[in-house]
Amino acid sequence: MLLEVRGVSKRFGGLQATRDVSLALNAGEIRGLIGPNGAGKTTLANLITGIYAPDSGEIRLRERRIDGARPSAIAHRGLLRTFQNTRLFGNLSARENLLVTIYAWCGLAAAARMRDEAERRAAHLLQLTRLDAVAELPARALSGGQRALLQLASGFMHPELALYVLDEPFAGINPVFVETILELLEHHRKHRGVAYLVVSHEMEIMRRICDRVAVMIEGAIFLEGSLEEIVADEAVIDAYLGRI
Amino acid sequence: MPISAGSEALRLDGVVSGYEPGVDVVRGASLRALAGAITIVIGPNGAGKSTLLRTIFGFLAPRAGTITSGDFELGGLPPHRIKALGIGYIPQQINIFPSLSVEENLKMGAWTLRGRRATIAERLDAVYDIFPALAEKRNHRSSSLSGGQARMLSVAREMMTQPQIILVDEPTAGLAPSVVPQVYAILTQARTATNAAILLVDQNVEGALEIADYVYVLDLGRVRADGPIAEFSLERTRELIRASLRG
Amino acid sequence: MKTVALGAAAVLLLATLPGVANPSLLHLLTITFYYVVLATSWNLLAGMTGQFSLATQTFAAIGAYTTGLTVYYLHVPIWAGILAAVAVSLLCGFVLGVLVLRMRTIYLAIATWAFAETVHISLGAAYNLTRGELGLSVPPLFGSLEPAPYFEVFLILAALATLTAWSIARSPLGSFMRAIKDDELRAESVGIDTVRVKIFVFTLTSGMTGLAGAFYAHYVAILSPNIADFSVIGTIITMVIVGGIGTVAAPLIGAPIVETLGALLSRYGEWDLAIFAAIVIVLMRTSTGGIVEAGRRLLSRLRQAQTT
Amino acid sequence: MALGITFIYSIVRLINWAMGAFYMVGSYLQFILVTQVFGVDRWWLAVPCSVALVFVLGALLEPILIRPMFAGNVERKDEYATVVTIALLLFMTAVASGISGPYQRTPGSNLGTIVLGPLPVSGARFAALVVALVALGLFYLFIKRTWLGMALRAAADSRTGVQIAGVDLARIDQFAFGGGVALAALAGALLAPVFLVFPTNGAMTTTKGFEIIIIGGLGSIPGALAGGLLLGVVESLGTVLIAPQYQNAYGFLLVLLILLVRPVGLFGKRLREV
Repeated sequence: MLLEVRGVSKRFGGLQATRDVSLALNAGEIRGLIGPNGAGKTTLANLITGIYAPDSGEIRLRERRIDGARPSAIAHRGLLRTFQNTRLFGNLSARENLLVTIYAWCGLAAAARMRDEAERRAAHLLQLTRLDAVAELPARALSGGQRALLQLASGFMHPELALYVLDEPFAGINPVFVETILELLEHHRKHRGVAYLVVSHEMEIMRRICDRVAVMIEGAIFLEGSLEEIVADEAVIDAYLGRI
Repeated sequence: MPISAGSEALRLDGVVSGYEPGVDVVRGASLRALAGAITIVIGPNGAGKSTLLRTIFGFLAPRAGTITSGDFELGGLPPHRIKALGIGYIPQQINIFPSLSVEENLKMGAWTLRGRRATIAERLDAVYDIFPALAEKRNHRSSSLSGGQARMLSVAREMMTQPQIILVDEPTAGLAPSVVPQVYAILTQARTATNAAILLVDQNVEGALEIADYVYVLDLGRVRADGPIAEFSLERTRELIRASLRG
Repeated sequence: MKTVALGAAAVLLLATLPGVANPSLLHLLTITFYYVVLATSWNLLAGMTGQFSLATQTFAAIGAYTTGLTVYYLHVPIWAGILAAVAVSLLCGFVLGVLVLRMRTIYLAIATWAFAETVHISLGAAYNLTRGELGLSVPPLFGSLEPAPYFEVFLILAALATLTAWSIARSPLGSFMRAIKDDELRAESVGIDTVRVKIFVFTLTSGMTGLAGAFYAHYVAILSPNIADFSVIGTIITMVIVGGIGTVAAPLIGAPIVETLGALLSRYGEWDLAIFAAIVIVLMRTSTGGIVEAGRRLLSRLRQAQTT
Repeated sequence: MALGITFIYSIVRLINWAMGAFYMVGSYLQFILVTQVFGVDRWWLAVPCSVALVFVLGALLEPILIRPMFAGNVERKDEYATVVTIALLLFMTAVASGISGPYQRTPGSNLGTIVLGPLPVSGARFAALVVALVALGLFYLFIKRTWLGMALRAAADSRTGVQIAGVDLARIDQFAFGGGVALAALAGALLAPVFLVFPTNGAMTTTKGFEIIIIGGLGSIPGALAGGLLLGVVESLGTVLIAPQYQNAYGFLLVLLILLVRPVGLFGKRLREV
């Protein structure tokens, strides 16, 4: 088992953001996470990646507890994430944005040794994402689609990437970029066994890529299954109608 | 600017807007809201419904297209000017001032009427009549309210100015089921009592359909379907949702 | 490599200056080099890492007073005093960094302000120890106050500081620092231990400043609390902003401009600071790239105006 | 002073590093008004005038210096606010010493020494305390009882919320900035006879203000009051029990202690920034 989330709850003041969420992922799996607005999807992503510490419950990555650990420590173990509103290091060049991931993983002491390897990986990813023409531009000068692509690509620089949490990776992105993103996901899944937890409302894409989908409603996992099973479930449609 | 029933209160033509440069969330939406009617906008997550309301209220400037109310072009005006034109906005997040008392929160809602003591007292009484729970706690800090009461307060606050156009974003999210009908009752009351045009974005599609007069279906920032309520039976809506979930 | 060679050539060329220049120019340049070190360390911290310290001058004072006091009271050799100065400023930087850098960025500025003013006032108040405003007499480094050798020392210090900043900026550490400045949460999510990087940079720059302060003490010979005056950090910030915040060259451009202007305006009282502050405000509102960038923009605008 | 810093921070969301300069301007205005216009006996008339003038000065400066921060054309808001207000501090201090020179002046006081129980207290100090309490009372009433005060409190809760209510946020920011610096000027005017009038006389008070804010917790008004009290007690205890010349260092040691045991301050909220 790659990721195990067991009975995780988080409360913000009066709002129960997630309640008793359990979720398990195997290596190489793509799991979709859908649900109405405010269902707690982003909160769950934040809990898994260490931005929040859960109030109760535990999270394990390859059997080892990661709940309560700092995001940098979790990232070090191969669990990375993207942010819904693309976040990049705006004043670093596109190439540097990629390099940072690998240096953060190996540490400064080993950075010099990793330099050639890092540059090679970066060049490869820049080529795959067709960002090589803008490689030396500061990231803030890139277009919205290019930025989203770069954010995603930066995670693939991690040499031991095991699980990649993607928060709305396709929102507002030009279809051409979407295809590139999907190619990247598939490539790293096939060759490295990377697993993905994808939060998205782009159902057409989710249907294409996800093995299974989890529906979150009111902070809890309501149902898990294939997208067909979920669409066939009257209770899910009720939930989307607002009938809880 | 009195608007007679059925006249056009708000009109959007080809509105484009978004937060990040280069990423449009609303991509050319056109719709209108009539006075004395509830117009609902439904659609899947990320369709741009909330962004649409934020754009109308001036938090975002439209990148293209026009937003007009009567003879006024609203695009590019700051929120306080739009409020002064008689447009109210009830945002998705519970919108109260926790360190103020319940009554002070309501008074803040009447900011544009400040100084008109009699009017404010009258409106306060009216609001307390509708929400006895708020009347009971009028001098408490609003941070002591439950989630449902806080939601009620943020709706009630916008009623203080009796706006001609009300933009409502998910008014029932997080409310106890027993309170939901009450919130809808207030909206229908505002429609008839003050002849307001109500533009409602709601996740509680079923509940919203019951009070709506006209329906727009928004998907990926554009209007996919629209029509009077008669054309949107529950069955058809379920099918629409199923189709959009299917992708 | 080309940049290093060019820099080395410039340093060698400058090193021959005492043969031809008069003492007052040498003094001016010596002080400029001192400020290059201070501005470089502030720029590493604030400009590249986004951590606003307001205590750079204070670490210089800590360095200066550490060597001054140990040499004065314990009669240790000067080099031991300077070593002690570096050790004490590193330690102070580390402790303050550990306490404050876990917090939101703004706390560093508030805490360093309080630290700076407390040290400044305490230096004056601890009259028995420091002789307060009267000044602590510190033995000069080279036996005499003849400016030429000091010029060379501070030239080397400035060159070393710039070299340090330059190699950090090009190293992975430099990209971590700029990443933290751009988006700390994302830096953490990518796997950078942001707290450690921030503490490291804060400690390093504290030591660097302490070293410069220690040499400065043995140059001015009479040490007073003025070394920790708030106007010093104002001058440092002005230099970096004028030179273009966050760039390695900022102190090299900013320090000579500000020092020279200051010297020219000194006979009119403190108006120079007012003028600098006004320049900073104008630059912040128009171009954070500093005076070079602002000039370049102005030129291109003029050129555009000509062609149309 | 800490109240002024907190007041501006909670509404405009920035630390105004130039508070000491407005304190200084307040003390100079007091000095000028007392020596040139009102005379020593009517010093209490000069106080509100000085404060009002500084309020106007702050309200005029805000749109020029601070507002660009919210107009969206400033890339790094914190960096901008910090550098600009520090530059403003240097500018005002330098202009003051350019005009008046570094001399220490005093507006004089018509109040002799008062004996309070066993302690002799200078009349000016006592008057400063009384007037400060009265002013805080008025400030409290203003904040609690007026429409504008309510809007200010509401803006501290939610900047979006007040815009939805139809409040012109730019005006609120302008008023809050003016009000905050006026509080600094009040301290400056009242303490002018005690701590004298010179270009950098605001530094110490600003430092105390920042220490109080770390002790009490950033953005908390009760924190500011409690922090002020605690700082005062610790400093006097240190002065009496250890040695008077390090009076100012005790406060900072308290700050370090607070940072060690409760980094967010006594009244600060524990919040992990996202």
